Amino acid sequence: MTMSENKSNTAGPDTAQAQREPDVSEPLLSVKGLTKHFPIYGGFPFKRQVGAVQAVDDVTLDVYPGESLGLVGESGCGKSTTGRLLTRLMEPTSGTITYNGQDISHANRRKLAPIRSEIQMIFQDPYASLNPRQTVGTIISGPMEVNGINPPGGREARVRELLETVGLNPEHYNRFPHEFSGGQRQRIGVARALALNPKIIIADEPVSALDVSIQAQVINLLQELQRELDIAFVFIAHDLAIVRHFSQRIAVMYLGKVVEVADRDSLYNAPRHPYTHALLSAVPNADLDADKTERIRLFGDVPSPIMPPSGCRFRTRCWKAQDKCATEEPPLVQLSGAREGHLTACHFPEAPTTEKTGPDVVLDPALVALEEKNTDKK
Amino acid sequence: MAKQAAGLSPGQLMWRRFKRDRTGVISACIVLFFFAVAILAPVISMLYGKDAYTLYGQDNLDLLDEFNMPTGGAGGISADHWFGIEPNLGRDVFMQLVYGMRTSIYTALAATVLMVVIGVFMGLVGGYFGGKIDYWVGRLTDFLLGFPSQLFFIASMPVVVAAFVRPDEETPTTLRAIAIIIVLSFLGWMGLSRLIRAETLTLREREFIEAARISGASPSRIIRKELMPNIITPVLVQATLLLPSTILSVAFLSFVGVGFVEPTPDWGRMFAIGADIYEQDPVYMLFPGVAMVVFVVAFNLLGDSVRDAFDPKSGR
Amino acid sequence: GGSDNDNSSKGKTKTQEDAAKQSSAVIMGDAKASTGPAADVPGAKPGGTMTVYQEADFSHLDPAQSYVSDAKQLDRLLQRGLTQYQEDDKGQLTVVGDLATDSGKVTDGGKTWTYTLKDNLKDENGNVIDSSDIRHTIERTYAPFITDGPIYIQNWLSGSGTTYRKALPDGPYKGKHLPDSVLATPDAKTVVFKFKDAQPDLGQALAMPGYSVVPKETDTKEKYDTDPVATGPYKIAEFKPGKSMKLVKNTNWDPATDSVRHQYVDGFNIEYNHDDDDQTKTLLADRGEAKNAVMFTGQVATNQVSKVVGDAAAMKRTIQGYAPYVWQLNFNLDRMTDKKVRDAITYAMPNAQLYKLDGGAYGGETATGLMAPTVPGYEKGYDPFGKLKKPNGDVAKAKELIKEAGAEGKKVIYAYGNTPVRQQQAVLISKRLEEIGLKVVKKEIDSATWYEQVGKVKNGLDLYMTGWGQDWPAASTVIPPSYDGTQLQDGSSVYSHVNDPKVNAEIARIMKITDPAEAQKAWTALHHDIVERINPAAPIYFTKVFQIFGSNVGGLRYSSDASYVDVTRLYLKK
Amino acid sequence: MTTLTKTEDSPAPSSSGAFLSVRDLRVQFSTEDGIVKAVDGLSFDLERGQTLGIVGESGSGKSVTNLSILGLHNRRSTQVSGEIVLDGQEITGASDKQLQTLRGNKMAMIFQDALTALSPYYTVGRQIAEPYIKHTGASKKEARARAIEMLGKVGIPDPKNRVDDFPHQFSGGMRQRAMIAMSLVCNPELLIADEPTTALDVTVQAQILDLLKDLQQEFGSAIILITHDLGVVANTVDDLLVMYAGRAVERGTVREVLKTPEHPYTWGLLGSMPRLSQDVGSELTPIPGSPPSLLNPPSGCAFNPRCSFVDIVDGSGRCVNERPLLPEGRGSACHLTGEQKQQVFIETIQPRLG
Amino acid sequence: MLRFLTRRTLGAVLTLFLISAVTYFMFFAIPQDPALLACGKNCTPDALKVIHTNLGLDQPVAVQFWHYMVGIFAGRDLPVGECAAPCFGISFDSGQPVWDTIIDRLPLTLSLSAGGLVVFLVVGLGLGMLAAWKKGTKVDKTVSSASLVLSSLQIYFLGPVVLGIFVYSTGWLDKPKYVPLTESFSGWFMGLLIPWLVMSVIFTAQYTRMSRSSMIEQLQEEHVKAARAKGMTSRFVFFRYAWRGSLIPIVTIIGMDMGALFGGAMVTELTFGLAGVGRLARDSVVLKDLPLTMGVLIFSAAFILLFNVIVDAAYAFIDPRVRLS
Ligand SMILES: Nc1ncnc2c1ncn2[C@@H]1O[C@H](COP(=O)(O)OP(=O)(O)OP(=O)(O)O)[C@@H](O)[C@H]1O
Ligand SMILES: Nc1ncnc2c1ncn2[C@@H]1O[C@H](COP(=O)(O)OP(=O)(O)OP(=O)(O)O)[C@@H](O)[C@H]1O
Ligand SMILES: [Mg+2]
Ligand SMILES: [Mg+2]
Repeated sequence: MTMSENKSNTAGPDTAQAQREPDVSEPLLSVKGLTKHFPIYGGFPFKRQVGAVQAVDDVTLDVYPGESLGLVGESGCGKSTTGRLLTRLMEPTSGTITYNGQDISHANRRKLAPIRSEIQMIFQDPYASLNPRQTVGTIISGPMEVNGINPPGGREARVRELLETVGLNPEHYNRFPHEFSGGQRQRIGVARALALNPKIIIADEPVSALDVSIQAQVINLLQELQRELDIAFVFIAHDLAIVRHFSQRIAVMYLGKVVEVADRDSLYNAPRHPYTHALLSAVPNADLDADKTERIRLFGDVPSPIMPPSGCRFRTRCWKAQDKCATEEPPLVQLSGAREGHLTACHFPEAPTTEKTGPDVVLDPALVALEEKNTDKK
Repeated sequence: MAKQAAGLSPGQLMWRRFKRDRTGVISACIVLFFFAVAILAPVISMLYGKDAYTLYGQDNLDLLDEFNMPTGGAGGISADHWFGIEPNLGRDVFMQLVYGMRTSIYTALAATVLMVVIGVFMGLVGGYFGGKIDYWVGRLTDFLLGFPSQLFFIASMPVVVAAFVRPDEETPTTLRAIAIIIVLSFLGWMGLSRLIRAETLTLREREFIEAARISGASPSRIIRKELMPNIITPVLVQATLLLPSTILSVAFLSFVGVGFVEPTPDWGRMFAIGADIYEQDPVYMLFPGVAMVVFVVAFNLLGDSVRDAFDPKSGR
Repeated sequence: GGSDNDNSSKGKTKTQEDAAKQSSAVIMGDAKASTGPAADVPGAKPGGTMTVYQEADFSHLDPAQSYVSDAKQLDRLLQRGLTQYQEDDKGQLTVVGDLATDSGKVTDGGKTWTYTLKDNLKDENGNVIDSSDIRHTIERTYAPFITDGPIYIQNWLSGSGTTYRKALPDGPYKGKHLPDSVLATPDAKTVVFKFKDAQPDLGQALAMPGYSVVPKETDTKEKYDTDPVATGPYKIAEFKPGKSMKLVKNTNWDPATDSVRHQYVDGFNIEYNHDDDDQTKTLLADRGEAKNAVMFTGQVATNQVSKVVGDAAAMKRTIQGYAPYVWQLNFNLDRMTDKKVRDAITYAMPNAQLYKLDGGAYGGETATGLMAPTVPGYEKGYDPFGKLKKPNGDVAKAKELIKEAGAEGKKVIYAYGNTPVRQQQAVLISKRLEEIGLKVVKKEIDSATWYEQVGKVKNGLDLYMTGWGQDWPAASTVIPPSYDGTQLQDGSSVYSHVNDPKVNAEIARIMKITDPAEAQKAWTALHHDIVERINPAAPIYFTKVFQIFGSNVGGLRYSSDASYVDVTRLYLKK
Repeated sequence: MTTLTKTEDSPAPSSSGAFLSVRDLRVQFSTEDGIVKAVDGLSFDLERGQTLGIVGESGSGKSVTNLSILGLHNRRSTQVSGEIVLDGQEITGASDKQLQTLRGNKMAMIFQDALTALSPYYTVGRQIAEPYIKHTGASKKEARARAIEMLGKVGIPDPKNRVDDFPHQFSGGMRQRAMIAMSLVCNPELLIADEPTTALDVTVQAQILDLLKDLQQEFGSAIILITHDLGVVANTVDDLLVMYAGRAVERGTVREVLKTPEHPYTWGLLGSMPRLSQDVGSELTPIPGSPPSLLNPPSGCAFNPRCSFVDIVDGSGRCVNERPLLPEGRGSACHLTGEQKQQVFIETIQPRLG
Repeated sequence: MLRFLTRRTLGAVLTLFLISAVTYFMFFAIPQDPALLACGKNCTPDALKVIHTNLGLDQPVAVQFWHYMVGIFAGRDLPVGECAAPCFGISFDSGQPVWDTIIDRLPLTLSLSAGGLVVFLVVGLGLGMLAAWKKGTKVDKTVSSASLVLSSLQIYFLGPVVLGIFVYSTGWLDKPKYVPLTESFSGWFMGLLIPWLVMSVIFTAQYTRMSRSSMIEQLQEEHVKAARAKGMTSRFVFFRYAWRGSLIPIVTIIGMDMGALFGGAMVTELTFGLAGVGRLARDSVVLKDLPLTMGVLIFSAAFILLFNVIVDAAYAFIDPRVRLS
């Protein structure tokens, strides 16, 4: 299978929107300025808000029908929160979520009811996401029951059908989750998400908890479903290799912000944001003979989302940071030399292509010290 | 997951694990035996040919000596009165024990059920809804935990009874039982509530709850269908451990004189009397004492076994 | 009774013979008998500290509030009044002057009583006690905060019931006093009581702890109840409510002025929180400190009686005697109007079984009438209901009577105090009542407020047991308080609500009789009348006292007055 | 370089004189469901300064192997047989006391999840200093200085102050570094790292792995690195052991195993991993079926129920009946002949890997 | 830490206030009139009225409560006597200020509880840890089953038997009685020995079970395993690593028990005829001595809450995660 190239991109350079063939399709799900702050309470005697975890801050994204948008970033950067906001498990602090032209940012449970079936989710932990006290049948038919869907032939038949679709034995209808292997459990989760014929599935790290060999099973399954049922995916993961494999477009998040969005070729071959760079270079490659790219060893951890750095949030760990980065927040724009729809938020972006071999950028003082010592010995 | 266990539901698994636990099975048998005796008390009474209220020692003056102690040593044990007869009023100890158990078990059971219901409800509500509701449920729990419970029991029992009985009426035993149940459960649910709350909090974070919410399930459906089945286990375990301690609390109330009164047979009073006259009639104390110890031990062991059975990690 | 009991015959209670003495009339002592010091107790030695076990705090320390036995026991050590009882080894009581030089000089046909104070009377602070203190003592009983003490003298001086309070609504505290026409103190040593009617029993009334002297200068009103000033041989050195009280010698007490009390031991350590069971066990074990310990109002616990009786050595350390109470099952005459039913119940009562639950033969004895053996005029063998023959009740006869009355299935409300013994008795009684065809509603009442609750006129109850004891050995302190219908009101002791014109008139008449012997005869006749014609209460049992002491305690004697051990003459052998 | 001398079924005395030599290790747990053969006849050698990687499916016995090297298994419910020789010293039969002097001193372990592996109740510094005091008899002061030194070495900024912090005050990466500092404090000659980076982000993972490598260079320790991630393996280890169902199914140098894998399970493993360099169009090839039960593992080759090459093995039912042996040195435990392996790999597997 | 403690203390005070209010309104709403008791034998409606006024019962309950609360801080001058600053009213029964009475009873209850606590903590925790250390062996089984049996006994059951055997029959020990520590140590010690032992038999069981299970749980923790991997001796691991972690649930229970005990070890005091706060409580209830009941309830509640705060502080002491968050 090959990816279709985005040929006709008419979006102007100023639009902070990645748009794909607007004539052909409107975005299925569109978020603008999505922000989620978790308040922190404290104080005495009356609790009041003393701060906020800025888990997601001003995120703007579009998801088109049938495509898969990857969402990557370090742990704690707000991927899951974004996913939860998209499914409206949480109410956004600000910003809008538009589904099929309908603003659902603050819709309540009743209002959401009609579109509930169209936005579904697959969870990270296949065991935790299945109620251990319910049979597979109950689990998968639950959403139908809630939404009053009575498929022709009855719910049970539909469940069996779904089980077959995800590659499980329909005989297992009456089994409990613990009687399945990890991969099978995740398939149950997929079947549940499919039960309502969704148009879009938010998959929050659906394979992170799985063993590599089982991971492949699930990825294949999802890919197949996407192709056959034309379901759009928001695919959250931190394994860049998997995202690359599964998603056509990828957004990179850092500390609650989207720092770079691009189609996969562009992102993996010509990342512009230093963080994307660092991320890509850190992925260990099992291919011994693959060309060694520049290795960037970042120093330190992600700053706290309670008090994120001013200006560019990456600046504290960026080797290119300058004064401007501290004062001015870089906008997410298409940089010169970037492909259409490749948006980056950086004042001092990397060159449009990665050098194939370069000196390591070592930012970790301990490593520097150790390496110096080792080279001395030699 | 082991293949052999593959076909078993969690319940079956638990049952299997439980069956293999010899202590648990024996305790369960003992507990069931006690319950059976309590339920079948009238039948036993019929077969035995005595009841709990007849004053055998008063009707037949040979049974009690001039100090109202059972004659013939050994607490008056005889073919007629297997466990002897009670000093003073001269009732049949065996029947007292059987019917006393009935009183104790029924009262304690009702109180425990009420505690569990309140505890589960409060815990679920606090844990699931979180936020303000949780805060206030938590404060209420803290507040009630601040009450000195024993003291409060004895101080409030008369108040509760007085609230129900008109001054010129006999206080029915059932009402007394109800008062005991109310008083005990009023300050007895907090532990369970905390446990359920903690359990709910972790469950709430579990993704299957989110999955249900995404499918549009209402909070009540989530609580009923998703949460409840998962907290049954800790509730069951807790309830088995709560019941024996409630029985002791009921006995305590009788001991300090605010529980059941004559002629309602009651273990608590049997203890009080037994402790009073253990020198004159040591045999009398033996039966309620042993029965209580056996029952409480068996119930505790059962609770432990149930916990072990439910906990897949507690392999031996 | 006494410590000289021989206990060869186990189970024989030695009370019948005591009763004879106990119920003999009181003698009025002369000046000689009233002059101290008191006669030595044979073998008595001074020194040592005695331990006293008590279940709970003394109900009151303010003399004017003291009425109950425990307060009385303490009062005899701490306080003195105008008169006091002197008791001989046989239990014969003599009223003697205590602060006064004699038991009182009667003039004006018994209406005027004159007392002269002895010399050298001082309270514990060294203040001299004079007639103004006596006046103060009497007048303060009118004060509103005095609610618990006796009201005999107030009634005699200023009107019956609670009307007397109007004579001096604030007591002596706002400068008002009783007029000299009622109470006069012509000089520092003389006190004159002037009554409207003859009051032959004043000497005995004044001997009640309720009229012990409260020195005027140191009266602290309400607070006096926690810190009274002593005039007797001992004073309070330390008082921890609910825990303990230490008595030490009152050095201002002059034995030469006191013909009743001794001051043998150096002091008493009174420890509370020892219930009867605990007291009995401790004293029976007789180890360490318990050797020097006594009961004041404690009794051998019912469950321990057999053990004590079975221990010959221990029995040597016990005393027995009648308590002045008749335990009787009152009929609320407002509700139990059919005498046949009352009689039936009276016949039916299993008296012996009931007192067996309350200590057996050492705790009681079948009562045949409503007058205790301690009351002068008690007739042994007076048994209108044949109780002596059928101590466990005559069910057949009772059933018959119920049938005659057509009262089968009649609902009766039986009330009882919430203590183990009463609960058990209730079981027996209700069972018996059901046996004779009545329907019983058992009503349990908080024992702490028992008398208050049954003392209400509209108590809504049918049957309830009470015990009334004499205030001094005379039927005049038994029959009128219990059966004088004119006194019936909330809180009065006319528990059976008798209000019979004939009885009322008879009481009024007898009360005016000044000759004790004649009065006694009249009371006896009235007693018969009440029991047989009205039957306001089924006699259940006469209560008895059975106490045990440490082996080192000497001077043990049952006091007919206190109906417990005589505390004035105790000493330690070693 | 690891030398692989004997077949596992005929354990010979560790004549190789390797630093760590494991021979025919068997670890069995008795559970209520039966006996779990978590490790079933495993042998390998490891030299100083070398890194041995162990990969394999979840539950294939990787952790158990290493816990039994340290002797940390529960002695009551676990039966360990076979032979583990560390620097000439037999460990399997050693008493707890002997083991205590070795643990943390000669051999040390880095646990997977540093948050649960560090005691929440004591400062990081103290936990690092403890084994140092115990094994070297250093004073508290010296130990503290050493702890600070070690923290600095593993790249904790401002170690002088952070030494008094509690684990929860450290971030995930820092905790893992502290864990490493703790295991290295006595300069252990053998370091076992059980999935040291699974819980971490890629960027932090890279830091930690680099750190391990650099530290190994400095101290010359032997390292056993357990992981699921072939990418990590490729960048870090010298030799590689592939485990399946409690047994080693393939071993060789990392290049040999990754470049010319011989065992169908290894093929499956490589095939199911997406790679950055891979063509996005190519499909992943998962291993079909599910992991075997260790209670009663499949007879013959434990992998046979999931293996798609059973049919081309000569002799019918050999895979089901006969357990393939793992040859000495480079090799795999599979009934396929060498040529078959090569052929299958070049023809069907390699193209898929891209 | 200080902030945390202040906050917790203030919270406790607030709770205490609420508890007082609830009990006050509850008990003063009793249909029975406490004045009846004080009124005595020759009680008349007039006398009753006087007593009502004296006791302040003639005012609305809310007003009474207000006076009561103010009195705690300001003291009150009641008709029945003066009541200095921490004024919890004056006992209907004894006429003493409630505060003085409680303070007077306190040393006994404190001695009883503290002594019992020491015994049952040492024995209970010791046995529990022994059982955990020897898990699965005969020692473990013996300790566990013995503690189970003992825990189902009751003080009011065991107490009289022990008294009968050791005091009344054999005279080996003295009858329990309270001698202030300041007077004589041996008197104090011997006087309370039996109650301590009986109390601890029953409490020990609970602590044994508790510490055993929490020790066993801790021993399975990853960090305990890690400590072993460092080469620390089993004993070190057991007493340092596992024990520290097992303290949290134990401290929780200790806190609850201590709060309850110090506020009146009622059953123990009743069983052994000791006059402590617990007995005071029971007596006050029996005698309808409302001010005293209130006082003791507030007092006991204060102890419970105090120990809650102490337990919280102890958590912080044991677990740095609590301390530093
Ligand atoms: N309910 C919540 N309350 C407060 N803070 C929260 C909440 N949920 C998430 N956060 C915080 O928001 C930030 C983003 O969390 P999120 O779960 O979205 O991260 P993530 O990218 O999904 O991380 P991971 O890869 O570990 O799943 C984190 O700092 C997290 O601590
Ligand atoms: N204490 C134990 N009792 C019983 N079975 C055990 C025990 N410890 C481990 N096992 C079993 O032994 C097998 C091997 O476990 P091990 O932890 O070594 O796997 P692993 O290869 O480390 O897996 P992972 O990659 O998930 O860490 C598993 O099937 C496990 O269930
Ligand atoms: Mg996430
Ligand atoms: Mg592992």
